[in-house]
Amino acid sequence: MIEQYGLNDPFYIQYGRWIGGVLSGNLGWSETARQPVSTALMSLFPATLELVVLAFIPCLLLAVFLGSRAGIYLNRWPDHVIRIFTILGWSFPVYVFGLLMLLIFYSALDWFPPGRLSQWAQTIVTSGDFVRYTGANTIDAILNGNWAVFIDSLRHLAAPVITLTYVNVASMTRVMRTSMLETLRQDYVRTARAKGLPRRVVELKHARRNALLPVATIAGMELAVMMGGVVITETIFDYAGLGQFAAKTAANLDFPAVLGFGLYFAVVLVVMNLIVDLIYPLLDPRVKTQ
Amino acid sequence: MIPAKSSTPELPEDVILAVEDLEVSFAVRSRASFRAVRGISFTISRGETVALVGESGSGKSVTAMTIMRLTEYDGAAITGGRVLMRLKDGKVADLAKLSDKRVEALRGSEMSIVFQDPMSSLNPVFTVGDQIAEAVVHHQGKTPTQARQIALNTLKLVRVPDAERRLDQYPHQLSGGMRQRVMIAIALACRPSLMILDEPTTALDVTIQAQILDLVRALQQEIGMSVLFITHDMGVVAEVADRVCVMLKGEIVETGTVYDVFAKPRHAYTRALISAVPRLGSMADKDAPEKFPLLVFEPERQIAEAGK
Amino acid sequence: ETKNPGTFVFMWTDDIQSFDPAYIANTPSSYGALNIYSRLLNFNGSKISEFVPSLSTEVPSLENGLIKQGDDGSVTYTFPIRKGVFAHKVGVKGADGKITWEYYDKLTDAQKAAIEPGYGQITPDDVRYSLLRAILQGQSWMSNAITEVITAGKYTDIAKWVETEGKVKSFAEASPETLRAVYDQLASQIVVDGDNVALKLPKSFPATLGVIALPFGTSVLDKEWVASVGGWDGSGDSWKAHYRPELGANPLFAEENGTGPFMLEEWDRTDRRITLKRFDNYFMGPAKLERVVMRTVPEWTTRRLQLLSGDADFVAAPVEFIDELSKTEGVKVIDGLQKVFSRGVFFAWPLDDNDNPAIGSGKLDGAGIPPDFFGDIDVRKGFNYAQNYDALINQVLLGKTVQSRGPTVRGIMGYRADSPVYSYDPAKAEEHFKKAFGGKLWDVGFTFTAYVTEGNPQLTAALSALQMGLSRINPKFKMQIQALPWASVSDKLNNREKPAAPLTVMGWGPDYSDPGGPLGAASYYLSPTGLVGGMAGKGYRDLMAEKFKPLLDEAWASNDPAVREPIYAKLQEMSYDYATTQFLWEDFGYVVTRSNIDGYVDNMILYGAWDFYPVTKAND
Amino acid sequence: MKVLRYLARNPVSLVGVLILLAFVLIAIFAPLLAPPQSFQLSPYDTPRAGFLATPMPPSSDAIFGTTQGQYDIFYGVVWGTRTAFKIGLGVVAISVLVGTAIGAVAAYYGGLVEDVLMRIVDVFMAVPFLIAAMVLTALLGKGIWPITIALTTFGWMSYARIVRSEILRIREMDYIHAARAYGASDLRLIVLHILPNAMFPVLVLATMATGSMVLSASALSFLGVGTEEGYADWGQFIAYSRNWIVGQPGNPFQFWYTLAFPGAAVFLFVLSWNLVGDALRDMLDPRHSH
Amino acid sequence: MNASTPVQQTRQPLVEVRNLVTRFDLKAGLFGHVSGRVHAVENVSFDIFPGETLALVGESGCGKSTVARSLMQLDKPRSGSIRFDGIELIGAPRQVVARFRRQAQMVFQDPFSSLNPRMTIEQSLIDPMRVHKVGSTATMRARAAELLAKVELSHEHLERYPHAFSGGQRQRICIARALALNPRLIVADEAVASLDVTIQAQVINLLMDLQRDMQIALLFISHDMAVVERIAHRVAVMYLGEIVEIGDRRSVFNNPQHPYTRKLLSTVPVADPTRRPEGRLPMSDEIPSAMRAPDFVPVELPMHQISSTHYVRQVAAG
Ligand SMILES: Nc1ncnc2c1ncn2[C@@H]1O[C@H](COP(=O)(O)OP(=O)(O)OP(=O)(O)O)[C@@H](O)[C@H]1O
Ligand SMILES: Nc1ncnc2c1ncn2[C@@H]1O[C@H](COP(=O)(O)OP(=O)(O)OP(=O)(O)O)[C@@H](O)[C@H]1O
Ligand SMILES: [Mg+2]
Ligand SMILES: [Mg+2]
Repeated sequence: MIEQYGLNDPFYIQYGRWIGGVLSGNLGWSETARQPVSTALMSLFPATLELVVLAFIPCLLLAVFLGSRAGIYLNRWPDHVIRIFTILGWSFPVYVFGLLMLLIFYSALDWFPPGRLSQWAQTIVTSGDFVRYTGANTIDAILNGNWAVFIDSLRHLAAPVITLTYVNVASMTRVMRTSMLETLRQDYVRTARAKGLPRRVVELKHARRNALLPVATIAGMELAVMMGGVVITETIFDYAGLGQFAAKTAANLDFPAVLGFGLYFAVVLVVMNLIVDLIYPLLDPRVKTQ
Repeated sequence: MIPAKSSTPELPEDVILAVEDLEVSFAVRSRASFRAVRGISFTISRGETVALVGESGSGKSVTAMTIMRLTEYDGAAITGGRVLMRLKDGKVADLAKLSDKRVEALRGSEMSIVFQDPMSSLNPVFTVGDQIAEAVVHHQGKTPTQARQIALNTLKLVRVPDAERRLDQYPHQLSGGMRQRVMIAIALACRPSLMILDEPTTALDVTIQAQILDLVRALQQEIGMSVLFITHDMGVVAEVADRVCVMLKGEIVETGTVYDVFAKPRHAYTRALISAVPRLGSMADKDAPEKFPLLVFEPERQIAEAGK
Repeated sequence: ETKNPGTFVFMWTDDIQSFDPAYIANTPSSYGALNIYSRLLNFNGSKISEFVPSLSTEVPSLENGLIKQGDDGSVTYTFPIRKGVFAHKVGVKGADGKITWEYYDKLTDAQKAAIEPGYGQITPDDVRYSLLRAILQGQSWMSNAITEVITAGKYTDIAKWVETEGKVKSFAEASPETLRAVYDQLASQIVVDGDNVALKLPKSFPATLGVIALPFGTSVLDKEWVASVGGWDGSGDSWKAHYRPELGANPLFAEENGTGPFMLEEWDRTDRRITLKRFDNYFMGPAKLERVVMRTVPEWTTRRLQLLSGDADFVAAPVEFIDELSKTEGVKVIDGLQKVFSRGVFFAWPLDDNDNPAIGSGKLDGAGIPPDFFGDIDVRKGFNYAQNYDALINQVLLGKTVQSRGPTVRGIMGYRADSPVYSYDPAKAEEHFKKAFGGKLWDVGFTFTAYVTEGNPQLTAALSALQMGLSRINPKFKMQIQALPWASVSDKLNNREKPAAPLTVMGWGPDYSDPGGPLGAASYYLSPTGLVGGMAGKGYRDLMAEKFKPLLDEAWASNDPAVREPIYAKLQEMSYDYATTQFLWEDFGYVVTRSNIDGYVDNMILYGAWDFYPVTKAND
Repeated sequence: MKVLRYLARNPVSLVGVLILLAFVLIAIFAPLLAPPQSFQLSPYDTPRAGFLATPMPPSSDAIFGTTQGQYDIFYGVVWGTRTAFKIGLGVVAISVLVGTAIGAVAAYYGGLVEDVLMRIVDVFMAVPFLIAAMVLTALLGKGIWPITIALTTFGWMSYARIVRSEILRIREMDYIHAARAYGASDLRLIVLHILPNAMFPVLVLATMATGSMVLSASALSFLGVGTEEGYADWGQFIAYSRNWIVGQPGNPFQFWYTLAFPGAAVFLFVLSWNLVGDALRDMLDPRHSH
Repeated sequence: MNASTPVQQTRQPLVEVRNLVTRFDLKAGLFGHVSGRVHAVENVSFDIFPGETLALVGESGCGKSTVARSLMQLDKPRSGSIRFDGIELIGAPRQVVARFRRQAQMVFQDPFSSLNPRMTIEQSLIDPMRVHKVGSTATMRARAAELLAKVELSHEHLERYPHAFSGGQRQRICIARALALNPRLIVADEAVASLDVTIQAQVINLLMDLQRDMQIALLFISHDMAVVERIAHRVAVMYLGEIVEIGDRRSVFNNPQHPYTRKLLSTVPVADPTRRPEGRLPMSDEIPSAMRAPDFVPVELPMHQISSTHYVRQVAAG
């Protein structure tokens, strides 16, 4: 009995076959997932989307909060603290952070287990009575009115969400801080002050509103990158999503799957760009009339 | 010329603002602090236009911003002197010593400022109307509807054509001259008793500059407020000012009525300045171009003069 | 408190490839077939050469007359087929005469009465169909083993048979007539005789029952159901269309209708989770477990924490953790399970000398090795004396197993605990290295690259130990180690005239207890046509053909174990004398579960595959 | 001078510079700090003190202890410094060269060439970085060259973008017009006037990227496509600690040394580059100069 | 059409610009189709004689810089002719352009962006000489010091970087760089606009000195009529890409013909408090834009001669 099995065709032959398939709407067969690539991507997408969105929202809010704080208190202690916090996050290997999270929150405290659901919840979800509307556990649990499953899925999401948030908040905070510094230097902020508006109004209404503009673009990109880059987090927390899948297919050189994933990522980028383009005029009236 | 110093803030009846021995330094905490304004004094009376002139970097803007108490945002601090201002209720306040909260309440309502560059001084994401009304809502506690009406009236006051429509436009939809008018409208909205204009026309085209100057003059006649007009263009000074303060390296080297300063400049620097001013028509009877009859200003001589 | 009572949560790192028993060939995949399907015979617990009835009500033997030897040397195995066995799903005839497939467990008595005969009911015809299907599908070598049984080793797979029969180069060129002819011959050897199925072998094939009991192609399917889901209908003319199906296009890939104790409830391939549900009407009585959830979790820390918290009932664990786990409360470790699997370092010669980075300069000049480097027996012996077996067994394997003594391991015929083995002996190694290549080798040294499949720290450690031993014997002996994906390693060995890898560390194991025959341990290693022979180069094959093959043939020709055993023991010794391979250690098994899990039966020849039927999960 | 003054005012940046300096010294003096043994094939092959899988705590033989497989952690950390510099600087240097060349060519030729090159940049940008790097490393095999190539292949785009936009910006500066007016050739313009001015943002980006590339390389090792077994590489050593991060029940930090030393090395290395990059950006930012 | 009449007919003009047209296409949409066109320079003709200053005045965006840039071969004109020393430059081979570039230099408005921040003053001054390979490094360095002296800066400044200088000093360095190759033509595009009045006067005096000494022809671009009055021999007034009035300085200032010239003159603040203007000409706020639809065909209005040296364009009806 041979331990492993599977000799692959040369890459270029697989690629040619794949291109042919894509043109006819077929992304090919994933050896790793043992199913068509498109099916695999589609069934994993809700999980990753759920994770990323849940991480992205606090990430964005935190980045905006911390970044504007740092900008306002430039070179004073809040700025230093935030700067150190972000630079630490920036320099910390994700997997170390993730494993530490696992150590603390699962091993020691038994709060946030790995995986997507506990077995009992999994049994409920797979049973015929539970309708899989979206594939995202939290939303499906709400739609099915099953609070136990909802809580359980949140518990499973907590650790990866915290990890993702911490790792990604650094870069966005930096952008926000730079942007805030930039805006605080703008003449219109001076105008707002000269009008006698209170400090908070000046900083939060006039400065932050404008500082959000570059952040919107970056955040769109960041979200897209997160959608394609949650590889390590998902691997560590045994969270069956696209990142874990992509990592596995990449290591196995499962080309149809890897190429399919690349295609998916490109689509995400395009869609994110589109969304940013749609949101941007709401934030910046200068864009609308162009 | 300079009112006697007194420990309790007092001002002669007709004086709106008195700057006394004002000293402003940058980066005060580090060793290399820089004194941008070095003990200047001047007054502005009710309805008067005082021009502050001087070369670039002489401290004109810092003076203006300090009166508004805005320099502290750039890391500067008032290291000496007083800025006395007569408020609308008749009381006299020392702006240099007020708490931030008090100053916030005075900015825009008692005194206001118009900056040089109308392109960047308006917030691009809010409508013109909002930006004018904002201060009104804030200082006078008006409802948004009332504030909008005031904003509209102010826009009309600064001769913005088609004011109703402009109210809901964003700054980028306006031309440079229009924007500067909007800036003036913002400054005027709460009818302050003092308006500071920091080189309001430098960024504008010559033809537009003339309109803004006309506007300022007209407004002053209509509302009767005091104006501190900062410029380095002696031509502009000649057109708008009642009195002139000439600044050099953070100090005021000469103060006088506009007629005196132009006709009989006393300080060497002022003389050098006036000699360098191109005057339209001065060449009307010359065939070939001629160099400026420059008086060279040498700092040493000025120091010697000051010592006399 | 017990988490998930009644559900056995099984966390491993492997994955099931397909649920078609005829398709699969590896141990992890066999977990599906083993638990979902049943075969004619089962292994008797952990015994690898004893069988118990399953779908066959008796185990054929010479004594009970179910094995009959013909005068022409042919042998017939007869299996009486159990009656009244139903599959998980049965065809129920509705009022409109249409047949629908329903879960047998859910049927009312009235519906049971409406079951269309043969539809989901296991008949001798289904057994015959299943064996034919496995042979004709030709996909997996585990199914091809049945072909070897039926032809008594003449053909290793159906394609060979067709090619020989039709005298064509490849299977694809075969005419319909040839295909039909092969089918007919085959069909004449697997016959239904009343309630029995008989296999007619042209010659003796000692491993027959062992193959029949393996949980692969011998698993019994319901012919009607397979046909109803688009599989082969049993016709001798249409089988080509079902030869070597695409994995995903195979109708049995993710669907099953077995007769085993468990049913496939869900297979979430993206979540890599398989849920098995108890089949209440299993013919041997329902299993104790209600559900089995098999989840692939690659990260050890995650698996471990889940075991400790009781979220997992079984986890695949790295060996270095078992001592610690055995001391952990709530965790049970069954340790020291034997395996018939051994690990070795394979020498190959002559090597590919055409643009082969592994052999450096390709000359005996210190910067490389000549292509026939390992053709020199002193080199091989030197290498074998340079390996630190004790260190490996004590440190890498924590003393839980023994050094491998050759192709035949404990439990396999011909194994003798006192056969000679190599040990780490720098002096002896030096002696042999000095003899090799007329002493030149010792002076100039060598440099080459050895390969190992990546992600395997134990095998890497074996090379690492060898590397250290070599360079300590002579600093000029430089063996580089390179870890590659299996496909690349395989590429350097398989399907080429000369292997490119001078030295490869790998593992092999037999599939039945007899070391002889096409799939036996001895053949694997010591036959010119064995798998190792196929990889280790012509030099190796020549050595095998000359010295080993005659003995192998002699043993296989005999039905008498008493004749065969000494020959196999001799072969084992010869593998030492000729230093054919660096035999490292015998693999061993261990099982880490929660303490409330009982009933695991380890069977070596099944490679410890979990039969969930006897497993129980107690409630604390 | 200016640099020293900046550092005196920014102790955090000073710390960054000192850490980086320390790493440089460690890299230089690696043969003295951790002398390779005579029978090692390469100094990067970490010596092992046996084959036991369970790590051993620090002792006089192995002052940082040994990791899984008895690889000497101290040795790995010391020589891993060289590996980190090789990968970080190698990836960044090649990326900067490639990116600058492409960005410069695009900006210089404009038109179709620019369109094509920038579309290529876009395409590479739309590739999920880590997954693509994984695939390429898996294809090329283990080792620091494959890692370097993979990280470079998918990491040069930002330099191309920044160089292009800087060139387009600088091209409109009057000193360029002046130089063109006095007859400077295009090559002279680019090499002498444009590139030196365009390189500073690149420098900042490159400095920050050096750290993050080392992080990415270690992530590759973590995901199983890094360096050869036993190669002195921090990522590999962290990967070895993966199974040991969580100690035995009751003693969760039992194997702290397996993660602490290589983890700290990666973290400090990345941190120091980030701090230096941050400082560089501050220094080069005209708004920060007084 | 000959719009320009030389001051001294006897001499040959150094620069002859005829019917210069420069337009910029505005591209829009995915495929970059031309959605509009900026008629930056329309049909501009003028001459400059050696030692003469021609001032080009007009509002922002009227095309002054584009004229300068087209003349300096930095923008590509759509049509017209530019002759330098009698030699046609438009469509000329590289060597001709190179020779021209040695003899014509430009000074820009913004002293902060006119010097390469990464080059010392000396390197900036030497670079043009290097480009044209005049002499050894030593002679070039000597020349750089000499040039710096000419603009009244000390040779100590040679080793410094631009950021160490004030705007006025930088502008003088730019002038020194422009002088490095002994040019016969200098184009000064708003070269003094950003300077303090005192510095501005100094720089203008310097330019006039240098012009007198070296017989340089100067194209002086400005929007400040008062400055122009002092420096120019002749004046050309531009409006929406066209020269609407051109003539000898005195004639244009004392006798402005075109309404736009009058408007320009009337808006100049008079630096004399005794002569404050009372009412001014009514003016529209917006500055007209030269942006046109792609199919726009400009209407050409004829020029009228006022005097031997003074021409004015006919005012468009309505
Ligand atoms: N934020 C700041 N930090 C440090 N120094 C400053 C700052 N703002 C102004 N200065 C310095 O204060 C001095 C006075 O500047 P100020 O802006 O008042 O000059 P100005 O007379 O308004 O010049 P201009 O005509 O160019 O506007 C200058 O030397 C300037 O460098
Ligand atoms: N590269 C270009 N592409 C498109 N339009 C341009 C370009 N350069 C100049 N223009 C436009 O051409 C017109 C004339 O510009 P130009 O710079 O010559 O004006 P100017 O008179 O020098 O103005 P200013 O006084 O502001 O410098 C303007 O409308 C300008 O926007
Ligand atoms: Mg100022
Ligand atoms: Mg211009």
